Amino acid sequence: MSKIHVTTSVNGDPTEFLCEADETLLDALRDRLGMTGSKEGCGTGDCGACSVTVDGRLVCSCLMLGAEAEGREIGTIEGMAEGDTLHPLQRKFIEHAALQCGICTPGLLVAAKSLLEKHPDPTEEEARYWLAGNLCRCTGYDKIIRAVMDAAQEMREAS
Amino acid sequence: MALDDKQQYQTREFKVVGTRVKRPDGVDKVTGKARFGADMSAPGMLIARVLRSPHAHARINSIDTSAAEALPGVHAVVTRADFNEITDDDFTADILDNCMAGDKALYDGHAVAAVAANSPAVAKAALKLIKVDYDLLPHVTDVDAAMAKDAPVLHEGRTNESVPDGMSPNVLARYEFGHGDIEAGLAKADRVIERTYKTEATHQGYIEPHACLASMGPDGQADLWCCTQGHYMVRNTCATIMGLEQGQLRVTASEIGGGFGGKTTVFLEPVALALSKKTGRPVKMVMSRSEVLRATGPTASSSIDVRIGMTKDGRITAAFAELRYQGGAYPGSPVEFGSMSAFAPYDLENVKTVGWDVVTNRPKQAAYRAPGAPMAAYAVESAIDELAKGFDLDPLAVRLKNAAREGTKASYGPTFPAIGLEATLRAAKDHPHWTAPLGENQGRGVACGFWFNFGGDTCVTLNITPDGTVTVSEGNPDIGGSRASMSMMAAEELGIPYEQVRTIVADTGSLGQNEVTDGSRVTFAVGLATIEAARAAKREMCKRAAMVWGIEEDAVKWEDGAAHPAGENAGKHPPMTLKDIAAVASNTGGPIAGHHEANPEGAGVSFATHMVDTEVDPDTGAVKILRYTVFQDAGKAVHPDYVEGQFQGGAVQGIGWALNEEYIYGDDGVLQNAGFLDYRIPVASDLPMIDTVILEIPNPGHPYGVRGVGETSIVPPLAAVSNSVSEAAGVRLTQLPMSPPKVLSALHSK
Amino acid sequence: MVQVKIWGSLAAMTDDQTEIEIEASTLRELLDGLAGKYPGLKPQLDRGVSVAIDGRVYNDGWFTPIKPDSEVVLLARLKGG
Amino acid sequence: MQYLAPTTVEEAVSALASHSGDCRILAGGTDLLVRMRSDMADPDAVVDLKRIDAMKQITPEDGGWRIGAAVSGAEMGEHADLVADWPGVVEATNLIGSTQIQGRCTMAGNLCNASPAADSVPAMVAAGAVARVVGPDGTRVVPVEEIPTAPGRTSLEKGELVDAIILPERGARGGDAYLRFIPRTEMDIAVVGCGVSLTLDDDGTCTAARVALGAVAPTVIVVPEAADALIGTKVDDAALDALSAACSAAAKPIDDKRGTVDFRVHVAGVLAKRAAVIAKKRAGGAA
Repeated sequence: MSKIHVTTSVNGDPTEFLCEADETLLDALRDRLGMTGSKEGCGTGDCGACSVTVDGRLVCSCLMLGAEAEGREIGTIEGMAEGDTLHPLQRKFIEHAALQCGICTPGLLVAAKSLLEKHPDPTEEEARYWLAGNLCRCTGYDKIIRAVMDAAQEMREAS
Repeated sequence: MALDDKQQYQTREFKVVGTRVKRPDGVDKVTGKARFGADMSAPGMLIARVLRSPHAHARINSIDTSAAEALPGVHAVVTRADFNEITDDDFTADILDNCMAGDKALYDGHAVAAVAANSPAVAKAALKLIKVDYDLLPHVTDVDAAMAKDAPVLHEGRTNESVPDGMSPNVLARYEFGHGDIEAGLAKADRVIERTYKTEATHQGYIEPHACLASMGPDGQADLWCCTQGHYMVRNTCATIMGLEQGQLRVTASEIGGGFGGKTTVFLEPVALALSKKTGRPVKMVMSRSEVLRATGPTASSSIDVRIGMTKDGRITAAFAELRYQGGAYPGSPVEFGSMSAFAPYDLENVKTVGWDVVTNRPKQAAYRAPGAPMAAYAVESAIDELAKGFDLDPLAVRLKNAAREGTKASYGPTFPAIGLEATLRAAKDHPHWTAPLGENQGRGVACGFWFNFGGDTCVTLNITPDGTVTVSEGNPDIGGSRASMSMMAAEELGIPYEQVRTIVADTGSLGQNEVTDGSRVTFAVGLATIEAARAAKREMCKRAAMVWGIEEDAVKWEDGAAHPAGENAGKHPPMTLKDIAAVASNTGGPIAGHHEANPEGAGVSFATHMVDTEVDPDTGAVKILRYTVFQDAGKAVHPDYVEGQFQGGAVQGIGWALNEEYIYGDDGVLQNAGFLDYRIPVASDLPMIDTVILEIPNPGHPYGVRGVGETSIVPPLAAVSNSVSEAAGVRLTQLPMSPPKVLSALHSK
Repeated sequence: MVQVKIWGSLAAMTDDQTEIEIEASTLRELLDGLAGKYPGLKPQLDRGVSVAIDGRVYNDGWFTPIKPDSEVVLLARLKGG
Repeated sequence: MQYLAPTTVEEAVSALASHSGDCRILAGGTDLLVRMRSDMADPDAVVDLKRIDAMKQITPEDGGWRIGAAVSGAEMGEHADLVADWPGVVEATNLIGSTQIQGRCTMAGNLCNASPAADSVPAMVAAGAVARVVGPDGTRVVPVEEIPTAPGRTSLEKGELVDAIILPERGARGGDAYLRFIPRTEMDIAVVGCGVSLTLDDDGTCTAARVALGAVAPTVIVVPEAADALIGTKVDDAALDALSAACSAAAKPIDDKRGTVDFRVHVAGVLAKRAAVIAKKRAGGAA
């Protein structure tokens, strides 16, 4: 089997990797690039722990081939903070105790960021439906939704 | 160790405890830097995969691994033949058999072989080259069917002395608890109801699959990285299985992506060690979600008969329950805890429970949050609700009338000390939720729940650094913010700011034995040890101050983060702060640390009352959760955010159990829903906010009054949701999950 | 002597008594005494028990003191999740 | 496995036609990758359609719409004119999976995956959509209901692929809707699905209707009796009851892990009624 050479951009960094044709983007990120912030909870697109953006669009990286990343712009949890400044969502997740074990947190943050880019003023129901593909087993979602709504408000006020 | 007087609860004003500080691992977890089980790699690492039985029950005649071994890139294959048999320890022998099948595959998903290769693709390809010769055997997956005399038999000779003669060999143990005279009590009742309830098995559903990285050398030393609720348990269990000395196996706990009891045992770790031993290379193993559902966890399924008598004014005169739990293919369903906890919330003159532990061709059950209690509470609380409604009595008033309180002889034997059940019921009655109006097709349900909590072996070391900051090392994986709680208790005790303390989870080489993170024990037991370690450090720091001041040790007291001279003869000295003392530690005898090793007993029991509103779609049977409020006693809430989080998380797991989660087996005994698509855990859009009311009835057995809070919150919701749905639907439901086809069928049967 | 309450299904091993008397002043003496007086209890004691002494649950502490008037209840060994 | 990413339809067809092994189309991949992951598919090659510009377009055509085979559900939802014409088709497509799945899944993929429970298919069928099939022998146009022939099987020949779904002109006073039943509020496969499309005349009488059901037979089915129950009526309660009965009668489901026969039969009627009410409202009918 010969590997595929992929040239892409991850969090703004020009990035190249070699991967098998049937290897997922998630595996390429984690195993080829050492970016283990995206998690595999199911491998079948049901839990959202592997959420990334591709050309700005929220997707499950477990349901995309690494080879498909050629020429795309990939955004992951590792690119969410700017230097040592946390994204407001990251800050609010900590402040609201919106994580217990934290395994779903990277995926939820990537998904929530995508929500707020598209809907800066979501209703609670919109937030809950947007995030329905991100399973959390610890929190019952209460504090997660509160953190997202609070971050949305802060970001609206700041803009 | 019994608690000495100094460890008893004392009323006090807290400065740090009870505030909502930021957790120390927060930044790592929101930036993706935190390292979980599957996030570790090692140089030269191999990847391992497991071959699993596709059959529910089969004799393994032979396993031919030669073709797999011959595949380029494959470094080793292991089967049960690569493990020493354990003959003197049934408990560990069962764990080994569950990790790697012996002469029989006992359930769909049972591991039969494992391959280590230089890539995942090669490992996967190698699995297909392993030839297993099976003889299929008849199987049974239902608990009642497994108890039938002619049921397929999993094991001969595992039944213990408590089981009467003549039962199926699948019935392994019998438990009986209670006091009084049931028949005499029932005779005094105005109404007696007799019902049978069934619950399906549910999985803990942690989002992080099991993962580990093992490295073992020919010198008998080994290192293991894994996601677990207890790395000391992993060390001890793996050492026994691998014939290693415990001191030669160092286990480091990764960050853990949820456990809920499901990570209190081992599944992969011995296999990874065996492969590493055979290959001389580090070996990484990560389960898929399907493997997690097929071969780890779940909890027991149950079938429960209840008989309760009540007078028309709501007094329970007698209560009986017979509980049948299947715990998968090995002994140890949590039926004894179901039997002990079923009627624990009530003050009953006549009460009896009988529990049966049964094996079936399903994965070995693992502990799940208050193991055994939710299903028992579901049955009992459903029956009490039905009786109360039959007499047109307020269900909260009925529960208050019968509530266990201080001095009540518990249904499982002991007399309760101060407990918080009444407080939760009164808080529920006074809450606006209780009197909020309901619409058409809506119902409101309440239920109570109980859990024991316990202590266990615990070690904490608290070090004072030269600059006067404090590091706390504990041995319990932090599953929901416990590092924050330990830092808070250390800061409280030392009288310093929270930010001055950092708590870490140390590896097995760094501390003595620690019980698993389970039994809601960590905030209680590790907290207690942290406080004691801080007290030891304070004593040492007072001694150092006394040296500096040239006075007697007992003339120094610790207050507000500093040593002060105390008493008439101490002289006038300005206080020495922790930082001042740390700065001269080298000059006054060397580094300063406090440590505490103990097996604290005396964890306080915990009670909760839950209230939930639901709406039932009369045309489809769909259930919507409209409003949910948890009332629970926390003893003392060290970090209220994380206490609320435990209440909310437990409630939502219970909602899932009540509504849509279930193990679905086909006639072939194969699990049909081994994925998050059809194993339906609640999603964000299924739920409202989960309101919480924290009550604080101090545990006399902890210096700050702490009780475990993690488990009780999953006990009431099954019944609370069922009582609510039954009211909304106008028909009583007696089986979980209340999936829409079941609810619709009940509606049609009205 | 302390009065020990055992759970119902163990009574088959204790001549149908659910309350039995044992000479003991510590938990260890209690457990040894139970096994000595009622050998039928030994398998369960080996599998593990917890003991409630005056309403508080103990799993392991051999030298936990027991007073003659203590309420002592044998429980299935507690586990958690 | 080989990964092929052609940039023209011709290249895609030629790759598909000439490959000797198991060669699969990769549109959104939200079904294919799950199958590969669970060892239900082990293709020798995949042909990724997303580098073909034409397949990424939503184009007005003959008063209706041509939706390329690589257009994601999210892109459809963001297309205001398409949503205005065919809200039922778009909302059905938008029900497939999570927000993350929406970023990838396609209507053509949903059709060719040939699941009887596919959400977008009953809505497409009700809308009278056709699939444009390209292959080595040229292009043909096929009613979408003729593509799936059984669970996981299609009528496509070797080398053929669906390059676009074509929705007809909506016309005045038309409306469509799709409803499905799932146990949770999101993330489940439809236990029953129902698409209804109808046209009203000026006085609110239904002049044309199509009704399709999902997850009650080996393929999505058209229910002419259900349409007949609506045509010529004002879509009043009596007509809705007749529609509901016709749908329940047409449902021939199985018991499985997602639902029972009785449940599906009953709920097919319930959903049909509810979907028809929405479609009628969208067509400008009186409540």
